[in-house]
Amino acid sequence: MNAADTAFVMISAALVLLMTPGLAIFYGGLTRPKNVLSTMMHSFFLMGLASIIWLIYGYSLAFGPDVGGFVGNLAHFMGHGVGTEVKEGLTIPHCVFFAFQGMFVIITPALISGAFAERMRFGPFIIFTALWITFVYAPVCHWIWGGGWLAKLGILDFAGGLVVHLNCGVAALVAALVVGKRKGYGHRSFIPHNLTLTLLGIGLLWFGWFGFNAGSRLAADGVAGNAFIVTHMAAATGSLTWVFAEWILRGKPTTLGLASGAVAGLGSITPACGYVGLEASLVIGGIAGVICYMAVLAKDKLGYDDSLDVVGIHGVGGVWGTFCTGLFASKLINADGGNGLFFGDAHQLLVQIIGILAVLIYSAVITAVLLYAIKAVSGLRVTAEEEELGVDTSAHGEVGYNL
Amino acid sequence: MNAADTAFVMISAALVLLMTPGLAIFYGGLTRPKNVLSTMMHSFFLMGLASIIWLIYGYSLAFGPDVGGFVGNLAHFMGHGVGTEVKEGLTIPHCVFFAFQGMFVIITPALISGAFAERMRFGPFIIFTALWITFVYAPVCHWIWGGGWLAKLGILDFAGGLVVHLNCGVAALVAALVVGKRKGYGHRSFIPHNLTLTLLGIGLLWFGWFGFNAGSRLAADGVAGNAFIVTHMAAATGSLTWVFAEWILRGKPTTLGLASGAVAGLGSITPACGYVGLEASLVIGGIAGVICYMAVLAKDKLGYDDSLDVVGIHGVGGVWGTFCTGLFASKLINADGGNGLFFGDAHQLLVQIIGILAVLIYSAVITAVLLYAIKAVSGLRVTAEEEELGVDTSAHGEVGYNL
Amino acid sequence: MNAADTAFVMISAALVLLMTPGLAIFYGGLTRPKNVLSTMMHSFFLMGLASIIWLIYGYSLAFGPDVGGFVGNLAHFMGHGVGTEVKEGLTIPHCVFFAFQGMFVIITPALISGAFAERMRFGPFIIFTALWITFVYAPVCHWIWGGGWLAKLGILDFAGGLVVHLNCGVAALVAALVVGKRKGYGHRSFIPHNLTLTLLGIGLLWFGWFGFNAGSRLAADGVAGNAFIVTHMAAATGSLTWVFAEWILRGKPTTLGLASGAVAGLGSITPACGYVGLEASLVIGGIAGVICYMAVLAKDKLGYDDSLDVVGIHGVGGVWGTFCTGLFASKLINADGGNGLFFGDAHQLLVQIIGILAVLIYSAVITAVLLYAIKAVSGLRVTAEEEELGVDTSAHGEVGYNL
Amino acid sequence: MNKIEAIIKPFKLDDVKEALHSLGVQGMTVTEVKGFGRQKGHKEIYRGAEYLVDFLPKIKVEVVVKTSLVNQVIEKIIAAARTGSIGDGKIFVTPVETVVRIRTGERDEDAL
Amino acid sequence: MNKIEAIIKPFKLDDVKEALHSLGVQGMTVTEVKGFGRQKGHKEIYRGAEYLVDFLPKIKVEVVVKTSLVNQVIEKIIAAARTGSIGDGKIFVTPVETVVRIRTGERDEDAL
Amino acid sequence: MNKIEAIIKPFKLDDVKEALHSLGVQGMTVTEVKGFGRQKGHKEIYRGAEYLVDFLPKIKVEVVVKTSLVNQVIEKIIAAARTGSIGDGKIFVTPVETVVRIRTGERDEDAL
Ligand SMILES: Nc1ncnc2c1ncn2[C@@H]1O[C@H](COP(=O)(O)OP(=O)(O)O)[C@@H](O)[C@H]1O
Ligand SMILES: Nc1ncnc2c1ncn2[C@@H]1O[C@H](COP(=O)(O)OP(=O)(O)O)[C@@H](O)[C@H]1O
Ligand SMILES: Nc1ncnc2c1ncn2[C@@H]1O[C@H](COP(=O)(O)OP(=O)(O)O)[C@@H](O)[C@H]1O
Repeated sequence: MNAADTAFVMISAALVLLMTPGLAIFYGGLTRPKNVLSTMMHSFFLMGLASIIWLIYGYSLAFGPDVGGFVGNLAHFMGHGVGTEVKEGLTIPHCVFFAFQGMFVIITPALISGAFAERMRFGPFIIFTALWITFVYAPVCHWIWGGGWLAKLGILDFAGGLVVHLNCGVAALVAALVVGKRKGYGHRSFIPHNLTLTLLGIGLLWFGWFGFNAGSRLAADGVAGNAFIVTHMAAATGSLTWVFAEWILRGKPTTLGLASGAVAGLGSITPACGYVGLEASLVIGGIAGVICYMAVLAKDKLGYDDSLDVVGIHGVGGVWGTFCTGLFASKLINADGGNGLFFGDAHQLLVQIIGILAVLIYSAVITAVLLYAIKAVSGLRVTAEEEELGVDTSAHGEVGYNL
Repeated sequence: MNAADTAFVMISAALVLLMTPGLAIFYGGLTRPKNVLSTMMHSFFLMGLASIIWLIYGYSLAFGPDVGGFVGNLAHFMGHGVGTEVKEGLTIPHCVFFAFQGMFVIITPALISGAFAERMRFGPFIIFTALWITFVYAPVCHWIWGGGWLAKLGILDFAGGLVVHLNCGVAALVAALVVGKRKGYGHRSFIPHNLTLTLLGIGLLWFGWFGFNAGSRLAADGVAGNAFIVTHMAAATGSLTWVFAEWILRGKPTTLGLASGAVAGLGSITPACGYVGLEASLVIGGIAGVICYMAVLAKDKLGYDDSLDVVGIHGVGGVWGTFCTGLFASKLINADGGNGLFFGDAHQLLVQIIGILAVLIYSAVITAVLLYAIKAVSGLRVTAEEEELGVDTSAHGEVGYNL
Repeated sequence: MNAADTAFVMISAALVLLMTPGLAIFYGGLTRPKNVLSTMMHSFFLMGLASIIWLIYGYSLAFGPDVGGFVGNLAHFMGHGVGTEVKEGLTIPHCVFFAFQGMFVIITPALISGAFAERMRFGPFIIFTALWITFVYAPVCHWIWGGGWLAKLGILDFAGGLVVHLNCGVAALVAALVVGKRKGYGHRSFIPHNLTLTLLGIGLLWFGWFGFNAGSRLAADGVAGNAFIVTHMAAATGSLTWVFAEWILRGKPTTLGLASGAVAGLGSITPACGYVGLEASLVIGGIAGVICYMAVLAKDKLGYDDSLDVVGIHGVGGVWGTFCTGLFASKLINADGGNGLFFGDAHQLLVQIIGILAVLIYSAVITAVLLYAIKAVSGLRVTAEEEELGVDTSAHGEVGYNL
Repeated sequence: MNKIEAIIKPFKLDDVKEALHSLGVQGMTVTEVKGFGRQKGHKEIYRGAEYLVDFLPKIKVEVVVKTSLVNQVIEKIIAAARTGSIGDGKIFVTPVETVVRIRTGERDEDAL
Repeated sequence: MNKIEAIIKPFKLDDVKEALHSLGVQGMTVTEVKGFGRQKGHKEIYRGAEYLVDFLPKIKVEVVVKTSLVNQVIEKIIAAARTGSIGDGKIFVTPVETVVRIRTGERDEDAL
Repeated sequence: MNKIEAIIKPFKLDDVKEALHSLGVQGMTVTEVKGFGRQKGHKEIYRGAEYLVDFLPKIKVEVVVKTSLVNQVIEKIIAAARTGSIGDGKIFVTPVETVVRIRTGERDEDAL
């Protein structure tokens, strides 16, 4: 066991955990005040729910011994075999690996919840995310990180461009379509109620993302250091390009644009961060800031109500970053990785594209099946009256502010 | 010296420090807006006061050479002997151990302050906490962690179920009784003024608690990893069971219930985290969520005004977790620990019960003596007028919000 | 390569990054609500802008091969040579050193922005900070940490008393004078709009400062441990002395005083923390709390409008701490450091004074030149109408709160 | 001249504004208020305690018009603010003796 | 009909509500306001600066009733809102010409 | 007696307060409101969406005085609140039938 790696991964896991509260306030600030708590509740509740599922069987489905390249078996049911001894192939205790990965299963469905904020019923939300973790997150995670078929193909996804970002972005699109628009969407105004929360949220997300990306190396070495700095640079570039793009198009540079661009940069660099160098990070992050902004602008034309822009930012960013990994990856950065097209290996790009399509289709189909099934059985939305009153009060019997 | 352990404990100490601001906003969000600053001031002021006491003599009383099993002597007065060299028996510099432990002496009295929020005078608060650290915290810490009589008996308290949680919970009960109810308690409504603060607070607390619990191993190893993951799981389970309990009893799952349940789970696992495994963490955290909720409900019947439920959550959680350590501890998890009843050693449970009773009685008696003495000399409460106007303005000449 | 040091410096870098969002909300809470976002934007925008400058040429100017003791050359243009291999003379990857130092170049100009909050135009702000990083931050950093002339003289500045605090404080003074007072300054009231933000901000700053100061050791050892604990103690003492000073002078202890005193203590200990012991930290922090408070009180008499008191707190604190390093530094604490006057070396104090004067004069002159040049070309301030309406709306098209 | 005060449901504000605008009304003043009435409130739950919150968020729109317009304004407001469910709110009409425009000092109908 | 406007201390709102309710008053509208009057303000201190804050938080309760009820309502409000110390507030009574219930279009006393 | 309601620009509140004070007016009540009028609003931008915000923050000052003071009060308010640019606001004067001081039960002019 390597104590330094163990320390590093534990602290990284703590940083990733903090991203979920960070996301909760990021999202919370963007809703109307009558829905701030219900929106935050989605994220916070998953800190409980997803963790318990992870312990009972989620980890085993994702990282248990491979079954047909598709999913893990139940060898680690209830944490069986996840102890203080070093995990094979690593230098850290198995339980630390379990903990680190256990933070990713929280934030991925939490990200989706931005798509149906302000109108989803709480019961169906619980059912949906429990099923989604089981039937989407765990298998996709297995394919890529658990030794499944995409791993065998040689896919590169350092910290979750596919597993986390594209996956949640696609699910968010389906959810926005199936759950439907918020009442008044298109003619009433949906203005963020507290951007100080959102800005603090991006601060915590950016901070936690160092654990997410550098920690994914599972060791405190040069590759982790590289992941650290390219993550930072992609966030920096994404925040600037989004701001400048809207300054040009709309005449004003906004703080929400800055925060959104940072998330776009961070999401995009996620699959690439362990494989690409500094120049690539500028390209990946910088273009992410622009294309994610365009994707958000396009939403209005396409007409679905993805309340907090999960699709435009995480979905598009996830595709972009995964694709770029197939361009910019280099064994000079990480000998354990691969070479992208620009470093001579066109095959890697092909694998990345296969990965994108596979996750996109799988996540879209299963998410749709799950949501339609729940809709048929119990419905997904609060009533019109509850929506008008606010979900905080109607579902949770609380209000955010009594100032 | 082990650099990895040193890095781990330094970062853990930083995480524990962050818990106090986290607690401040957790508490601050729960008060009425006219008392948010005074409530936060209690915690923030202790970051100064408790630290200075710790440096001057607190550390020495707690960890100095043993005097009769009860308290340390003044060998470390003014940080004497606390330098950059490795502390005997550990792998980290003495000053790092001093710093880590110095964060616990801040948060423990900060937790108590929730009991008398919205009505305590600031001067008497300072006197009380200074005396409480001296006469309660330091000796109890010595008994358990400083080689005192409970340590000799073999008590298991990994990260402060007794030293921190039961200790502050009991003191809180006494304080709520001696200071008396808030004006209008029972007929006016005391509604949290800003639950977004409280939710962000639980986010920071949960994050920091990894340093609190895993860091208490003082080394980056498998036992620390175990402490890390069981802490997380207990928080997760506690948050869920509290929410489901109130969903059943009151018809609504609330965000404040979630946050409260997480704290209940975290407080309860604290003494146990270095000794118990994953299944035990579910039981400890899960039941904590329910019994702490019951304890909070009971408060209304018992009729004392513990403003922010320190007794129901930390007091009850501390007892429950310490007791469970006597049931679930296992040398398979931590060879340096002990075996609980379920692992064959009934004696350990007995020791745990002795520990609970000793801390409970000692903390209650000395806290009562201190508070009655201060009450006699200077009074404890703001005037009725000051209370009506709000303590922020009357004591601190500030208001929280000018929106 | 040392994995423990690498882990420690990466996490420290993440902590320093977090200080900028922490500063943003610290500052944001102190403005009027119509300017909260524009104030936060200054800090957040620098997370992008300063990072990109750092990558392109800033790092090279600061840490590239020395040119005449004044500045580095462009050997590291675009991150050239900054890879995963260990940096010469250190135990960590070059890219990790680059990342750690890259966080300091963000927060230093972000600190300045407090001086011209609520009235600066955004475009000129960008130009100014870009030039300031280039012509002030990078060279001063080179003088002291990059092997420049002050380093050769033997200056002691462990974590940035000169490079960060005095430097930004002097620039802030010049900026407050050149930009001019806020409309109505002196007769209207400028009351903080949300002190809960400011308190949370000091919590995050205090937390992040451990990475700033202890991380500046670039290794997880006893000296880092010493830096950690003296940082904590100086913050503690500064917060207490400021509060008691205002309690005596104005009759009330305030939360803003506590937060300000903590920053004063933290800023003052910054240059000293790797060289001085615990007693010195009490003196440095404790006196800082009082003299920075006096400096803030003096502002009203001197009549410049340094909106958020950068001069009084960081400028004065930076001078004080750097001076004290020349008094209290001791090779017993850090054999790589020096001895101050009280440990027998008057020469060290002289060097410190030279450093103070050099940075003070250089930063003042260049900042003035830059600001007057920009003022001449494009103006610095928003129009009177925009100022009345609020910079959030007029410059960014957003409002902070819609509660 | 008269002041017409309408207490309406918050989400009806835009509709009422449009309606008044279409009548040629050039100005109005809006206040966030809390209303107590036949519309029942909701329960809030904070840890142990349950509270019945019977003050509901409402918007008060105040518009001063010349007396001849009063009935039209009332009709328009009703048309815009009505949902048909309890709690739609009330309109109160009170007399106004004088109106002054601060900028110009104009008085009464000229000032509207 | 008349509108009765009472400016009261914030913590007296529940008592006033109960009192009006006991009179059979079915509705009222409440606004958070700041009052300036004989009751002295307080000092606030922010770093260097001291400010005298002389606007104090108050609650305005507005209730429209038929004229015959006005005196009873005034009595009840006084009984509920009085603490005897300065700053208890004021009651203003103004004439109301028309009342309309938006939901039904009912007018005047029927609309109350 | 009359109630004078002035809708003013927020940053003019202190000046108006001073002005009224100088007239011997002992009390007033202030409310944060949003005004819609000739003064144009501003654009806000949130990610994709642009909104025209045409409700601007204003302050409503209410002061009840004996009728003989009304004109003086109006003059003072105009003098204090006028900037000359659009949106300076309006003054409305309405009749008040009764005033009561809650603390003492005093009525009408004695209660002011
Ligand atoms: N007598 C009254 N005086 C002042 N405001 C009233 C009065 N009655 C009702 N209101 C206001 O009108 C709102 C709607 O009244 P309510 O009785 O709930 O429904 P409806 O308007 O359908 O009769 C209340 O919330 C309150 O703000
Ligand atoms: N002439 C007035 N016009 C409008 N509101 C007033 C007037 N005088 C007092 N008020 C309101 O009544 C409140 C209480 O008045 P104050 O003079 O402080 O005490 P009291 O009601 O005991 O005489 C004030 O805060 C203000 O809101
Ligand atoms: N008819 C009206 N009824 C009520 N309030 C009005 C009316 N007209 C204007 N106001 C208020 O007066 C404010 C200023 O009016 P506006 O037309 O913008 O400028 P001006 O006062 O210069 O004519 C508005 O924002 C609104 O609050």
